[in-house]
Amino acid sequence: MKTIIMLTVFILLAGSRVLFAGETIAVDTGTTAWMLTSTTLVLLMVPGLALFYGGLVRTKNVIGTMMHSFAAMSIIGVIWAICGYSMCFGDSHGWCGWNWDFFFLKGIDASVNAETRIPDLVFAMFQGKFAIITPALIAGAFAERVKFRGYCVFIAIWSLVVYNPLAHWVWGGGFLTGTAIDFAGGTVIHISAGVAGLVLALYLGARRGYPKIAMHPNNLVMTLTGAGLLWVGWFGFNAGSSVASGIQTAQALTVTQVAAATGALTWILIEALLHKKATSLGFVSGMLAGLVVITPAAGDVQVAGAIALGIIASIVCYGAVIAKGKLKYDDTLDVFGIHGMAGIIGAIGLTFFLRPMDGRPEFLTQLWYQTQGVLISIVYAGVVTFVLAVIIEKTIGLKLNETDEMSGMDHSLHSEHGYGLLNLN
Amino acid sequence: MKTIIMLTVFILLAGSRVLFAGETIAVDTGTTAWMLTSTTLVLLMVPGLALFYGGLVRTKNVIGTMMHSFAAMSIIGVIWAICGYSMCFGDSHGWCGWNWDFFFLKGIDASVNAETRIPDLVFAMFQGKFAIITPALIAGAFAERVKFRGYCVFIAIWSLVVYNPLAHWVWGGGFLTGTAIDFAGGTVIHISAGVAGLVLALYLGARRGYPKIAMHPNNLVMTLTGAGLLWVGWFGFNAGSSVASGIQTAQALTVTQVAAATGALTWILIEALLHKKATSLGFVSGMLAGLVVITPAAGDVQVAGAIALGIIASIVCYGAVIAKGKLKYDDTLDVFGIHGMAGIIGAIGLTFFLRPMDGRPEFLTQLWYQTQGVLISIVYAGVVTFVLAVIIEKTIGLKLNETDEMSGMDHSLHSEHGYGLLNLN
Amino acid sequence: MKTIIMLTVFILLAGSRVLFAGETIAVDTGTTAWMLTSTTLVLLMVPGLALFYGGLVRTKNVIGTMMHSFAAMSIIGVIWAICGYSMCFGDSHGWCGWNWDFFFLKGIDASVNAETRIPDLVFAMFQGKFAIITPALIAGAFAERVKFRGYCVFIAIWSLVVYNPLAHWVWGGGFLTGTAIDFAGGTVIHISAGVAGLVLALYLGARRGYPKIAMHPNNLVMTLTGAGLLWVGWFGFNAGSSVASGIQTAQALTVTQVAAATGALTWILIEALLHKKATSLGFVSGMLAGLVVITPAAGDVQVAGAIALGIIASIVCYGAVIAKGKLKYDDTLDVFGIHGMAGIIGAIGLTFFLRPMDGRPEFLTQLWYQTQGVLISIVYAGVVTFVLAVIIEKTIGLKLNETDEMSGMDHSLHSEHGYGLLNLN
Amino acid sequence: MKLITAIIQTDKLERVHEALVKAEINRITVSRCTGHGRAAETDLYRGQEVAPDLISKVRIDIACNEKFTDAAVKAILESAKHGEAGQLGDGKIFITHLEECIRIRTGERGTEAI
Amino acid sequence: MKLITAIIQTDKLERVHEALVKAEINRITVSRCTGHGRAAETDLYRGQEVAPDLISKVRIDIACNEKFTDAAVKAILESAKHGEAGQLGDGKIFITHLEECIRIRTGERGTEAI
Amino acid sequence: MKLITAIIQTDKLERVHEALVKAEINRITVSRCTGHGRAAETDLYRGQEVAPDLISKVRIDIACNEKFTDAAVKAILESAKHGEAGQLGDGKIFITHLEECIRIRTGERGTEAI
Ligand SMILES: Nc1ncnc2c1ncn2[C@@H]1O[C@H](COP(=O)(O)OP(=O)(O)O)[C@@H](O)[C@H]1O
Ligand SMILES: Nc1ncnc2c1ncn2[C@@H]1O[C@H](COP(=O)(O)OP(=O)(O)O)[C@@H](O)[C@H]1O
Ligand SMILES: Nc1ncnc2c1ncn2[C@@H]1O[C@H](COP(=O)(O)OP(=O)(O)O)[C@@H](O)[C@H]1O
Repeated sequence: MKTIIMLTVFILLAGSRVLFAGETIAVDTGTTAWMLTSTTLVLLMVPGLALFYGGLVRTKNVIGTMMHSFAAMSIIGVIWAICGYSMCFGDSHGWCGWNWDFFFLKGIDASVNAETRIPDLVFAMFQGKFAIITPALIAGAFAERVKFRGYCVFIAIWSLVVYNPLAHWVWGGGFLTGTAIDFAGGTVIHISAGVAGLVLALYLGARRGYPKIAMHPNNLVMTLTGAGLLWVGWFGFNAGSSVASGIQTAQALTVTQVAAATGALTWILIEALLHKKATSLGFVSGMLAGLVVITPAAGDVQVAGAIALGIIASIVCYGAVIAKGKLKYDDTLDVFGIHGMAGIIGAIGLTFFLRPMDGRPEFLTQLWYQTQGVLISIVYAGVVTFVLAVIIEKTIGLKLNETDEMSGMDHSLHSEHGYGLLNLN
Repeated sequence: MKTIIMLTVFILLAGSRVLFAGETIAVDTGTTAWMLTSTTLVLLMVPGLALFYGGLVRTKNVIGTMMHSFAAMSIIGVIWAICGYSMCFGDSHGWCGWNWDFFFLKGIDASVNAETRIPDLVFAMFQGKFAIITPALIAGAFAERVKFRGYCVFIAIWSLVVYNPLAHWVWGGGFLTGTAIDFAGGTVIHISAGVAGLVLALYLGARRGYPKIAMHPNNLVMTLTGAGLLWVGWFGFNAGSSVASGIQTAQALTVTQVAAATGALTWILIEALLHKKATSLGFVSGMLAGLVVITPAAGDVQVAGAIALGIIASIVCYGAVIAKGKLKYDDTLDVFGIHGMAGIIGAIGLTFFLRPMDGRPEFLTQLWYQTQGVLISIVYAGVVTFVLAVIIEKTIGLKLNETDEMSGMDHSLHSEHGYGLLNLN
Repeated sequence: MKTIIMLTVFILLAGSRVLFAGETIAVDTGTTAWMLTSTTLVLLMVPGLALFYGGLVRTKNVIGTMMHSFAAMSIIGVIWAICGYSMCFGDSHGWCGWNWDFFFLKGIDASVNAETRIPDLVFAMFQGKFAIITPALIAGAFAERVKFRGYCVFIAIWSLVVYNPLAHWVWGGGFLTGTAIDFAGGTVIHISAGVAGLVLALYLGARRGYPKIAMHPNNLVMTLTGAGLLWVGWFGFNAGSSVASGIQTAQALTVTQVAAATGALTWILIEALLHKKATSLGFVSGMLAGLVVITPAAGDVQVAGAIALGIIASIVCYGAVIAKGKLKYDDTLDVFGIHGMAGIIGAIGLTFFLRPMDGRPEFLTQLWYQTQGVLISIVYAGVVTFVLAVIIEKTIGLKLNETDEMSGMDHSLHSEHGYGLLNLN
Repeated sequence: MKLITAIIQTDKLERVHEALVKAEINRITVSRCTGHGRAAETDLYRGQEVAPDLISKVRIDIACNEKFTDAAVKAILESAKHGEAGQLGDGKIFITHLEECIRIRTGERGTEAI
Repeated sequence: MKLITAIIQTDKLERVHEALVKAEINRITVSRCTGHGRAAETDLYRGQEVAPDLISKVRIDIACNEKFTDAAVKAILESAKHGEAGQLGDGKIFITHLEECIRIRTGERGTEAI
Repeated sequence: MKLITAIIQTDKLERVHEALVKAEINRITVSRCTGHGRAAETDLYRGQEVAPDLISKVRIDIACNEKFTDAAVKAILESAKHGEAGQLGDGKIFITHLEECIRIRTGERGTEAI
C-alpha cells in the first residue's frame, strides 16, 4: 500500500505530467523554474558584455566590438545545440565526451535528470550559455584590431577544441571531475578565456599607436550599464550552477553578491589612496574581479571568505593592469589582467576558505587539485589557442590591416556607424 | 486513511496556504515562480522594443518612437485589467469572450487554475503583456510620422477590436481554439501586428523624402541593446507560454534559443555572400526573424526543425525587406517584412516539423488548420485596421503634418530632446 | 506508519537535501526560485536607477550620478552582509535588532525558514537589495553638487542609523511590526528616502544658477531605459515581498502593474490637458509615482484600488513638483516630490482600499496605525538625516565647491568623461 | 572666393539643403552648434516650461566663388525662414573673404577647387 | 564687423557667457570641439594616468560690430582664465574680418543685422 | 596670420595630426562635421545599400603664422589623401586671413600668441 500511496502522491503533487516507462521521474517545477531563470540571466550577460566592452573602445569600433558578443551568441548557440553539449556532457572518451543521443539534442528531448529533477534540456541550455560567454570574453583582448570573419571562425573552432574538452574534463566526467573544485567556471571559463586572450594579444600585436596614443572609452555610461547587467546575470551564472533551488543556491548567490561588492569597493579605495579619485571604470573593474574570483568558489566558501577573496582579487588585478601598462603589451580590455588573474586567484585561493564539511580531502591535497586544474587549463588553453591563432591568421586572416584599423571596424567591416546621432540626421 | 494522509501531505508540502471550499487546489509554487518570471521577462521586452525601434529612427524622433512602446505599456496595461482579459478569456460569445467576473479582475482575485495550478491572476498578467507588446510592434510601421494622440487612441481601440477577439478565437475558447497551433502568438501577435503595420504604412503614405533621402539609425548601440533584451525576454514569451515549468517549457526555451541563433547567423551569412560585410542591423533582423518564426511553433518542433525554420525565415524576410525597397512603400521598421512574414512562415511551416506525438491530426488537415488561422488573421486584422485608421485619421488625425514631421516628433509632439548631451549643457 | 510514509515523501519529493536535527524543514524549491528571482530583479533596479537618474542630469555629471547608485550597491552590499541584516532582523532590542548569529550571516548559512520554507540566506539577500536601493534613491535630491567621499560616508552611516532601525521597527519585530501595513517599503524606503532627500536638498542649498539656468537632461533615452528597468525590477520588489510564490504574490504583481500603468497615463493626461503635449519624462514620473504609491499597499488592495491610488499619486506628485518650482528649493530629481509624496499617499491611502479580509482592525484604527507609521518615519528620518548631514559637512565635507561643481563631477571627482564619443576618438 | 556661414534652425536643414542643390550649390559642410540669440524655445520638464539658455542650431559652411554668392544667400534666405514673416531664431548668415581653397584629392587650388 | 572665435575650457562656458551678457553681447554661437595645444589634462584609466591627445574644448563664435570687439575680447579674457595666472589650455581668441552679416528673419544686412 | 580650415575624412585624422606635429605645428582645434560633396560612401541597411546624404567628416582649424602656412598645407595634403590618386571625398583646405590672435592665459597678442 505504501507504494500505491506514494505513487498517487507523486502524480498528484509533483506537478509532473511526464512519466517514463519503468522509472518515474517527476519534474521539480521549482528547481526547473530557477534553472530556466538562470539560463535567461546568463543569456542577459551577453548583451551585458557587449555593452561593457562596447563602451570601452573608441567610437569607430563600438559596433564591431558589440558584434563580437552577439556573434558568439549565434555561432556558439547553433554549434552547442548540434554537438557542443554532446562533447561536454556525453560519455567520456578521454579528450572529450560524445553521445550520439545528444546530437542535435535529440535524445534528451523529453528526459528528466533523476538527481536534479529538471528536464535535461534545461541543463543543456544553461550550460550552453556558458559556452557562449567564454569566447565572447576573449574578444576583449584583441578588440579594435581583429577581422570579423577571422573572429567568427576562431571562436567556432576554439569552442570545439578548447572549451568543450576543458568543460568535459572538469564538469562532464573527464579526468578532473571530482578533484578540482570549479563551481561555476573559474578554470573552464575565466582562466581559459584570460589565457587565450593573452596569447592572442601577444600574437596579434598592439593596436596602431598603442600605448603612445590615449584611447578613450567612447561611452562609459554604456560600460556601467553593461556592468550592471553583468552583476545581475552573474546571479544566474553562479547561483544557477548549483543546479538546484535550495540552500547551496542561496549560498552561491550570497557570496557572489558579497564578493562583487567587496571587489568594487576595494578597487575604488586603492584609487582613492593613490590618486585621490575614484573612477567608475575602477569600480566596475573591481566588481568584475570580485565576480570572477568567486565564480569557482561560490558553492564552497562563506561570507567572510568571499570578502577576503574579493579584496585579494581586486588588489592583484589592479597590479596586473598596472603591470600590463609597464610591459606595454596590448590586452585591450584586460581580459587576462582581470578574468585570467582573478580566475587563478579564485581557483587556488578558495582552498583557504572552504566551508567546513565532512568528506573534504586534506588541505594540501585540495590545494594540489586546484593548482593542477589551473595549470592544465593555462597550458592547454594557451597552447591550443596559439596554434589555432597562427593557422587562422595564415589562412583567412585574423588581424585587421592598418587601413581598416584606422577607419574603424564599424565602417570597414560592418558598413555601419554606431552613433548616427553624431551626424545631422 | 489514505485521504487523511494525502490531505496532510497537501497542506504540509505543496506550499499552498489557500484552500477553497469544496475543492482543494494547491498552488504549484514552482510553476507559479516561472510564470511570474515569464511575466516579468515579457514586460522587459517592452523597453527592449523601445530601444530597438528607438535606435533605428532619426535623432529627432527617438523619444517619440520610444514613447510608442511605453504608451502601449500604460494604456493597454490599464485596459487589459479592466476588460481585456475578460474579452479574451471570458466565456465565449462568438466575436469575443466576456465574463463579468473578470471585470477589473475581481472574480479571480484569489482563484487558482485547477490544471496549471497557478493563480489565475498570474495567467492574466502574463497574457496582458502579450496584449501590450502587439500594438507596440505595429508602431514600427509608421514610425516617424504619426501623431501621438492619434496613436494612443488607435492602439486602445485596436486592442479592443482586433487583438482581443483574435486572441479569444485562437486561445480563449473561440472557434479556432484547438485547431490551429499557435503556441505563443504567431498569428495572434506577429501576423496581426505585421498586417496592421502594412495597412497603416500604405494608408498613411511615406515619410517626407522617402526613399530618396537616406534615413540613418540614430543609435545602433541602442538597437543592439534592445535586441539583446528582446532575445532575453522572448524566453519568457515562448517558454512561459507552456504555462508550466517542465518539459515543454524546456523544449520551448531550447528551440527559441536555437531559432534565434540560426536566424541571426543566416542573415549575416547572406550579407557576407552578397556584400562581403556583415552588419549588426542584419544580425538583429535575422535574430528577430528567427524569434518570430519559432513563436507559433515553440512547443511543437525540435532542434532540427528550429534550425530549418530559422534559416527559412531569415532568407524570406531578407527578401521581403529588399522587395519593400523595390516597391518603395514605407514600412519604416519592416514590421510586415519581419514580423508579418516570419509569423506566416512559422505558422504554416511548423506543420512540416512537428514533433511526432500521438493524436495529432493528419498532416494535410493540420496544414489546412494553420493556413486557415493565418488567412483569418490576415484578413481580419487587415480590414479592421484599415477601417479604424480611416476613422481616426478623419476625426482626430493620425498622420503628422509635414512641418511637425520635419521638426521631429520629439520637439513637435513631446517638447523634448532625446540627447541633451549633443548640446552644450 | 504515517510518520514513516510522510518522512519518506518529504525526503523524496520536496527537493530538499538538507535536514536538521530534530526538526525537518524542507526547502520549497518553487518559493525559493521566485525569491531568488526577486532578489535578482531588485538588484536590476540599481543599474535601472543609475540610468534613470544619470540621464536626467547634465552631461558633465552623468558618471558621478550613476556612481551614486553603484556605490550604494557595493558599500551597503558589504555592510549588509556584515551587520545590516542582524540590525534589521535580529532579536529586538528596542532601537534596533541584533543577533550575533547573523554577524557575517554565519548562523544562517544553511538554515531554512520554517514558515516560508526558503533558505534564510535568500531572505537576507532579498532584504539586502532594499537596503541598497534606499540610500541610492536619496542621491537624486542633491545630485550634481555632492562630494563622492562625503556621499559614501553619508550613505554608510545613514544605512546604519536610519534605514536599519526603521526596517527593524516596521518589519523586523520592532514596535511598529504588526500595526502599520507596509507591504514592500512605503514608509521604510520611499518616505524615509524622500524626507532625507528633502532635508539634504534644503541643507546643502541649490546648484549654482538654479533655477535661473535651465538644466537639461543629458540623455532622456537613458532615463527611459532606466524607467523600463525600474518597472521590471519593481515586480521583484513588490511581488517578492510576499515571500511566497502564490496567490498574494500574484495579487502584488497585478496591482503593481496596474498602478504603474495608471500613474503614467494620468501624468501624461494632465500634461495633455495643461500643455497639449505629453512628455516622456512626465510618463516616467507618473509611472514612478504609481509604483511608489502601490509599494506599501501591494499585498492588500485590489485592481480598482490600484487604479485609484495611481491616479491620486500622479496628481499629487505633479502638484508637488510644480510646488517645488514655485518654492525654488532644489530637490534636483524630485526625490521628495515623487518618492516622498507618493510614499505618504500610499501608506495612508491604502486604508481606503483594503481587500476585505477577516481579522482586520477597524478602519479608523488602521488609519491611525498608518498615519503613525508615516509620522514616525518622517520625523525620525528627517531629524537623524539632518544631524548626520551637518556632521559630515563640517568634518569631511559633503557639498561640492563651486569650481568643481562647474567643471562637473565627472571631471573633478572621477577624472572621467561619460561620453567619449562626443570627442573625436 | 567667399566663405558663407549660415546658422539656421535644425528643422530647416533639409529644406535649405534642397534649395542649395537647386541653386547648383552641391558642396556644403554642416555641423551642430548651439545658439544664444533672441529666440526662446520652451521645453517641458516635469510640468514646468523651461526656456533653455542655449538652443540647438545647425551651422552650414559653404565656400563658393563670387558669382555664386548671391544665389547661395538667396537660396538660404528663402528656405530657412519660418513662414512669411520669419520667426525669432531663424538665424544669421555670415560672409567672410576666402583667400585660398585647395582640393586635397588633386591639389588644385583657387576657384577651380571650390 | 568682426568675427571673434574663442576656444575655451569647457568649465568656463557658463562664466564666459555671463560675462558676455554683462558686456551686452547677447548673441553667440557655441559648439563643441577638441583641442590639441600645450595643455595636458589627465584622465584615470584603470589605475593609469592617461593624457589624452585631444582635449574637449568649447568654441564660441561672436559676430560683432567693431566698437564691441574690445569689450567682447575683454569679457572673454577676464572670465575664461583659470586663477590669476591662467593655466595651460585656457585657450585662444581668433579675430577675422566679417564682410557681411544677414538676418534671415528680416533680410536685414550689415551692422544692423548683427 | 592665416586660419587654415581643413575638412578631411575621419579615418585620416590620426595621420594628419601626426604629419602636422612633424611639421612642427602643434596646436590645432578639431571638430566633427558632416559633409556633402561629390563623395558617396555607402552604408548597408537591412540588405540595401544606402548612400547617405551627409557624410561624417572632420574639421581641423589651424591658426598659424604666414611662414608656416605652406608647411601646414603640405603636411595636410600629403597625409589626408587616400592612396596616390586620392579619392572622391578626400576633402578641402580653406584659408582665410586672421587679423588677430590672443592667448587667453597671458593676454599676449599677434604672432606671439599663435
Ligand atoms: N552676432 C552673432 N554672433 C554669433 N552668432 C549669432 C549672432 N547672431 C545670431 N547668431 C546665431 O544665430 C541664431 C539665431 O539668432 P536670433 O537672434 O535668434 O535670430 P534673430 O536675430 O533673427 O532673432 C542664434 O541662436 C545664434 O546661434
Ligand atoms: N594655433 C592654433 N590653432 C588652432 N587652435 C589653437 C591654436 N592655438 C590654440 N588652439 C586651441 O586652443 C586650445 C588651448 O590652447 P593651449 O595651447 O593649451 O593654450 P595655451 O597656449 O594658453 O597654453 C587648444 O586646445 C586648441 O584647441
Ligand atoms: N565648397 C565647399 N564648401 C563647403 N564645404 C566643402 C566644399 N567643398 C568640399 N567641402 C567639404 O569637403 C568634403 C569633401 O568634398 P568632396 O567634394 O567629396 O571632395 P572632392 O572635391 O575632392 O571630391 C565635403 O564633404 C564637404 O564637407
